[in-house]
Amino acid sequence: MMQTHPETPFLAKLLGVDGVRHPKDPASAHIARSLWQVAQAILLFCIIGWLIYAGAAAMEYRWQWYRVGPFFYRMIDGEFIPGPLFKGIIVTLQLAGISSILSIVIGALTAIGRMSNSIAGRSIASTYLEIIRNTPLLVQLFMFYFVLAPIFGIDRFWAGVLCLAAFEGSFAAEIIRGGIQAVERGQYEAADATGLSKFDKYRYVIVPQALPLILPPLTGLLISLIKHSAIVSVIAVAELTTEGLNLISDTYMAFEIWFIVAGMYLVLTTSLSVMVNILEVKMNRAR
Amino acid sequence: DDLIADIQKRGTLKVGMSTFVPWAMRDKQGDLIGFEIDVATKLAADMGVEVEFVPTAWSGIIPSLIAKKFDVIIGGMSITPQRNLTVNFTTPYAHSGQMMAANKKLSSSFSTIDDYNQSSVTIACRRGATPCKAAQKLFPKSTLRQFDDDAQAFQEVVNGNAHAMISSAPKPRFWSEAYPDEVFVAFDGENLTRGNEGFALRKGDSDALNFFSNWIVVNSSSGWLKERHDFWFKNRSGWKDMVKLEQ
Amino acid sequence: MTEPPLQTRRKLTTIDYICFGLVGAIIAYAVYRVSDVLVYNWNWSRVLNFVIYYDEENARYVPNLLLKGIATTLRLAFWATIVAAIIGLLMGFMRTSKNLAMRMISRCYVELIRNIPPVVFIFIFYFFLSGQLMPLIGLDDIDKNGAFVSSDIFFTLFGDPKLFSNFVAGALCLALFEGAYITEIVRAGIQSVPKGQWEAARAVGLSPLDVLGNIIFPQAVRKILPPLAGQFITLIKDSAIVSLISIQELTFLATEVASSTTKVFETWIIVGAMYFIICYSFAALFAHLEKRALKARR
Amino acid sequence: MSNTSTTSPSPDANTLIDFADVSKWFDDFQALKNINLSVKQGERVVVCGPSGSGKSTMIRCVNQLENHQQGTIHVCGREVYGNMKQLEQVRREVGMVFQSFNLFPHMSILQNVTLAPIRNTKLSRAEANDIARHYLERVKIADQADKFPSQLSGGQQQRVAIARALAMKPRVMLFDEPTSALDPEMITEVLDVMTELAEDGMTMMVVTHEMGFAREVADRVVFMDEGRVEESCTKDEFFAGGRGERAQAFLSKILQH
Amino acid sequence: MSNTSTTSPSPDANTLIDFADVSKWFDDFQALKNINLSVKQGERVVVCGPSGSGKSTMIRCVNQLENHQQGTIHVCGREVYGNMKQLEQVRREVGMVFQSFNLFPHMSILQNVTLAPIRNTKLSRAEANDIARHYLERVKIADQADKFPSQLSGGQQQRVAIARALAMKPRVMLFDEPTSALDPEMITEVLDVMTELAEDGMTMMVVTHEMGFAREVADRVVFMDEGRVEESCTKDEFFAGGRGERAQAFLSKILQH
Ligand SMILES: Nc1ncnc2c1ncn2[C@@H]1O[C@H](COP(=O)(O)OP(=O)(O)OP(=O)(O)O)[C@@H](O)[C@H]1O
Ligand SMILES: Nc1ncnc2c1ncn2[C@@H]1O[C@H](COP(=O)(O)OP(=O)(O)OP(=O)(O)O)[C@@H](O)[C@H]1O
Ligand SMILES: [Mg+2]
Ligand SMILES: [Mg+2]
Repeated sequence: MMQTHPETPFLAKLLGVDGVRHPKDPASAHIARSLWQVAQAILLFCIIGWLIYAGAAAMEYRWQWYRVGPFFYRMIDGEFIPGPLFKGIIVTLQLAGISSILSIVIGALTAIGRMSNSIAGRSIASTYLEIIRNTPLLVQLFMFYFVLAPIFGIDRFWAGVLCLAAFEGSFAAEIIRGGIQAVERGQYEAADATGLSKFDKYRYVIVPQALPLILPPLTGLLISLIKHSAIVSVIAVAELTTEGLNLISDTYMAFEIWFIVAGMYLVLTTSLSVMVNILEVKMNRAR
Repeated sequence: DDLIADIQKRGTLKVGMSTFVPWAMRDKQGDLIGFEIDVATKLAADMGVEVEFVPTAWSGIIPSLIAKKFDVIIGGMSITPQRNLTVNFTTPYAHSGQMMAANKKLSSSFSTIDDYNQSSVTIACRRGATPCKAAQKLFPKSTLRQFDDDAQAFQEVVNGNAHAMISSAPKPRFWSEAYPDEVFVAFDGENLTRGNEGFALRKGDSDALNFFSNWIVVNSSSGWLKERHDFWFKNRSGWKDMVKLEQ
Repeated sequence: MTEPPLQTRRKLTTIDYICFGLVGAIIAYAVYRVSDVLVYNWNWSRVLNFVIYYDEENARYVPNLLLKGIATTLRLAFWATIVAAIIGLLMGFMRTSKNLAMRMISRCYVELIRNIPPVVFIFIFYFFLSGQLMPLIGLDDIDKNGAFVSSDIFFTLFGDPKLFSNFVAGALCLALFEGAYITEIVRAGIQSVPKGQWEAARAVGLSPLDVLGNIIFPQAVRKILPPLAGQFITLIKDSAIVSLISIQELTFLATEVASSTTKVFETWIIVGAMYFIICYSFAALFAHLEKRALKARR
Repeated sequence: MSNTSTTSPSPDANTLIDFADVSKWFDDFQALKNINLSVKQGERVVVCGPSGSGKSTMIRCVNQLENHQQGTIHVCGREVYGNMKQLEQVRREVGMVFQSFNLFPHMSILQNVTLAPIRNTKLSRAEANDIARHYLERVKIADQADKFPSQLSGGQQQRVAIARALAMKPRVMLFDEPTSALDPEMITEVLDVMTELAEDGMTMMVVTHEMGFAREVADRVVFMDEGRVEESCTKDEFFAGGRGERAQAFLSKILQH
Repeated sequence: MSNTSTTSPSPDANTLIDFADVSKWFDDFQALKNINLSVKQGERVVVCGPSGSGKSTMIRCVNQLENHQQGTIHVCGREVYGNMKQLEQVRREVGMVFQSFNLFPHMSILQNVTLAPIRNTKLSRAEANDIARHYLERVKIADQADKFPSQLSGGQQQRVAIARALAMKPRVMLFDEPTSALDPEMITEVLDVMTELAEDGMTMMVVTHEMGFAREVADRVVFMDEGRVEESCTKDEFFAGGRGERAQAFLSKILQH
């Protein structure tokens, strides 16, 4: 229950603090309470942070943060030379971009197959889904790379792309199917009753209503694709994690580099989530 | 802290290693065998403790050592100044060379180092291992592909996705024997470089370092290390039955 | 009352034949490539030997590395699910709490875990945190010859005592990771309880603890259990990722087998099939149980 | 009982809807039991009966929103059957109005009404707009043409639904409890439109409990119970009491309200 | 408008519920506007008014299912306030019955009724069972004690909800449209139970549109509109026509049904 009094302080609204306020509870006390709750949280994070720090200190690890700069980029004679991490994130983005488009295509085809009356469509789609769902991504990647790629002569990058697309495609299929089936039965019936052809029914009535339901989770899929793309480091595609691993094996600065890589992913994925959230809020408002 | 005392107190020596034919591998019962296994077993026996092997993925072996998952790495790790900044090394207990296996179709015409040193040539190796360093140094122009595992790198050569792969001897020779039509050992089996493999330890305990180094000195002058090395590396006849090779 | 007419069987149409034909063609092409273009000496027995092998001395079959790997995988998934469920329950309740600090903590936990690639998370947690944690709780120094530790029960539950601390670290890693997803399951379960139930419980003057324990939780559990079972299967799959930190589970041992034998194709096809069989049977089992529970409730 | 349905000869040209021995099952539950019924050109049939008696199922079989499994149904001389193309043809001659309106929420009122004419009969947008405006005027709602369904009241939405069905110039209109989702004040405005339609000679099949409406416009009243047509008589017979026990009991309950 | 509300002295012991200048907002929408109202021991107050006028909000403020933001509410002499312990105390003296029953679906009828006595007053299970059976008998449903809520009809469920509230032996009972989710046949059985309760002298505050019930048992009728108490007079005054225009209009609509 989110309730805010007209005079609920802006801060409390911003933080989403429960606006329940007793008559005798002046605005300042209310702010104080919100601040106290925030402070509690910050305190806890500080404790966790200190634990990590103490752990690191106890490990007698030699931190060498001063060495990380060139991993991103170097400036030589005013010229920008991208470092391995910079190159890595570009490859990660390429990987995620291409495979997200492919995964939507695969997902749409699978969804159509599953919803169709065709025996082949259903059986092929569900075989695909069962295989993807019941094996680990890592093992799928090994299968793609060591078994399928040599057989079909696919190179490493595309093996990675195809594996990711096949994996995420299974989720996309369920999202698309879910969206289409979430359209009320009455809409299908009304479209049928006016004698629309099957194509027109989907093109003008069902899909336009399903799209707003499908798009937000589909963008969520892109985020998880970025995360999962890290796994292709196992087959040496030169994306962010691979570059990180290579750097570690060069320099043995394991922890510095892991923290940086994790931070880069975090920035990428959280900024995307924030964008998705804004998009969703906007779409809800439009409705 | 005193590593040797800790080991004695615990009664086990924990050894980090990684599967790497014939340094360490699985026999047909799934047990570990290989040169390093022999070395570590004797080392533990001489210390009067049990040995415990911790098989570890190569890319995580140094972080694992630092995170105290085991006491020492006996994993065919070559001594390099770079690595030495992070960990301590003992005196070398083996001197492996690097060998190159090349794809017959792609590189049968190549005979010199320079032939391989072209940007159109792809060379595979195991990520983080010395061969990769060697390849970088020897073939700066060619494209380097790093894998988590030697077998993957080798399969690339068999499939013609890479011109050649570098690995520590004698693996390239063993593999080439299995695929005589596709792969050959480049430079007539000559070692490209000479490595120095030592045990790796966490920094900060010179007593342990001293103990392990001297253990190696003693065992190499007694000839035991060479005898074991030859058994595993010269050819496969001595241990073929253990792993049940059909060829 | 007349009987319903038999449903006419669906017929195969041209489209069906085209689809099946396409799939068949792809498979045929793959076979052609393997036999003619690709150079590879197939040797299934070499890898199958690592699943189960014939001990000639005792004249019996003995499970080998890969089967042991499955056992470890299942153990990992089992313990990690239990710990993750506890984490998820706590965090899930915190996530629905009125207290901002509580909500903030669980939100941060969930978002952090969900926005870092599993690979990266596992490396950081394992090497950085578990390196501190394990010695701290003294797991490294458990008495390996103690009565319980050397018993069969211990082995069944936790595997080889020598690898116990590693096992715990791996399981914790997974638990922390899956805990974020279970948190969301728990939150959805709690929020699925109608508002009226909270109100009715409060209106009869129950204390907050009684409201949660007697009214909300028992109702949420029914919504939580089925996805939790699904999460167990996900965990079996996700556990492959701890192979990267050398926990001796199926995928890690598979990489060892692959590099020992160089039989890469066979190894990964067999291991993929093993995972499939396990996950698929669990999925079927849970579906069956759920159906039975639904029937029983009626 | 045979699984293959016998093909009956098409009934005479004046009959727009013809059920011959139609049965339908939902899994093991038989919802329609040997229905025989025909609706002639210009006839207005009201269908009533207790809840679950199969009224909706029957009316939805006419344009095959539900598929029957036995017997034959002819609509406008064509047998309705699995063939998709033929079925689309039939559906364009049959307008249908649902209890819950089922307007397309993502389209404006005008778009709702013009969609079928444009897509089905390839009219130009301008022509379709003219037709749409005509029917919207007829249901007294032309001024709302550019709004969206969610901006209209229930009664207005139902009138749009009627206009949408009429825009295809159907030969028959089916109504499935068109007023039962409406607030009392709005019921009348929808019934008025329907009455006008009836007066213009439209063939109609109406499931409703509004006995006032039945009394006013129906030519025939069909009473269903447990999947059977129990009674099918002229309005006068029906209201004059020429009806069976069950219908009697049902009617007394309905009128008590 | 001031942020600090004045503390009024606790009203006399005979007054069980007392609203003094109570206001409540949902975000920017003011749902209650300076409510002043008190309910004496043994009094039966019926609250009516158009939808959205704040009836539910007001009655839910009594046991703080909604928190008010201005003014004070005293229940049984205690000011209801953020303090959880005190609030639980108050809630045990106030029984509440909801429109949608809100029985606990995972517990049997008996468990539903015994839960609060066992958890709150630490009665033994046997004692609690005795009490529960007594109240279940009182609402004429003792034979269903071992069933689950989903196995009962709406009217039966609502009677269980009443028994559940009574089992805490409350001093006041609050009812929020207890019959409006029920089918017509079941309304009477619930109203009968409520009437008996009123005749036994229970203090009651009832939101309902059942004017028959109000006429029979109410001591006072409160009419609300737009968050204000517009009218608060004795039943006789109210039904005799001693009421304002708005109440008049509302009543005529209600009674038309
Ligand atoms: N899709 C379905 N699946 C299974 N049973 C169904 C389905 N649709 C209807 N039924 C059953 O068929 C019977 C007839 O349903 P129908 O909707 O035709 O009744 P009705 O006369 O329209 O009732 P109402 O007045 O409540 O609308 C009912 O018993 C119903 O439960
Ligand atoms: N949780 C809430 N959040 C926001 N607004 C609310 C909430 N609950 C009620 N309201 C608003 O407060 C006003 C009063 O609501 P309330 O439920 O008290 O009316 P009511 O008189 O009980 O009406 P009804 O007869 O429909 O039950 C309404 O306008 C309603 O929209
Ligand atoms: Mg119906
Ligand atoms: Mg209300």
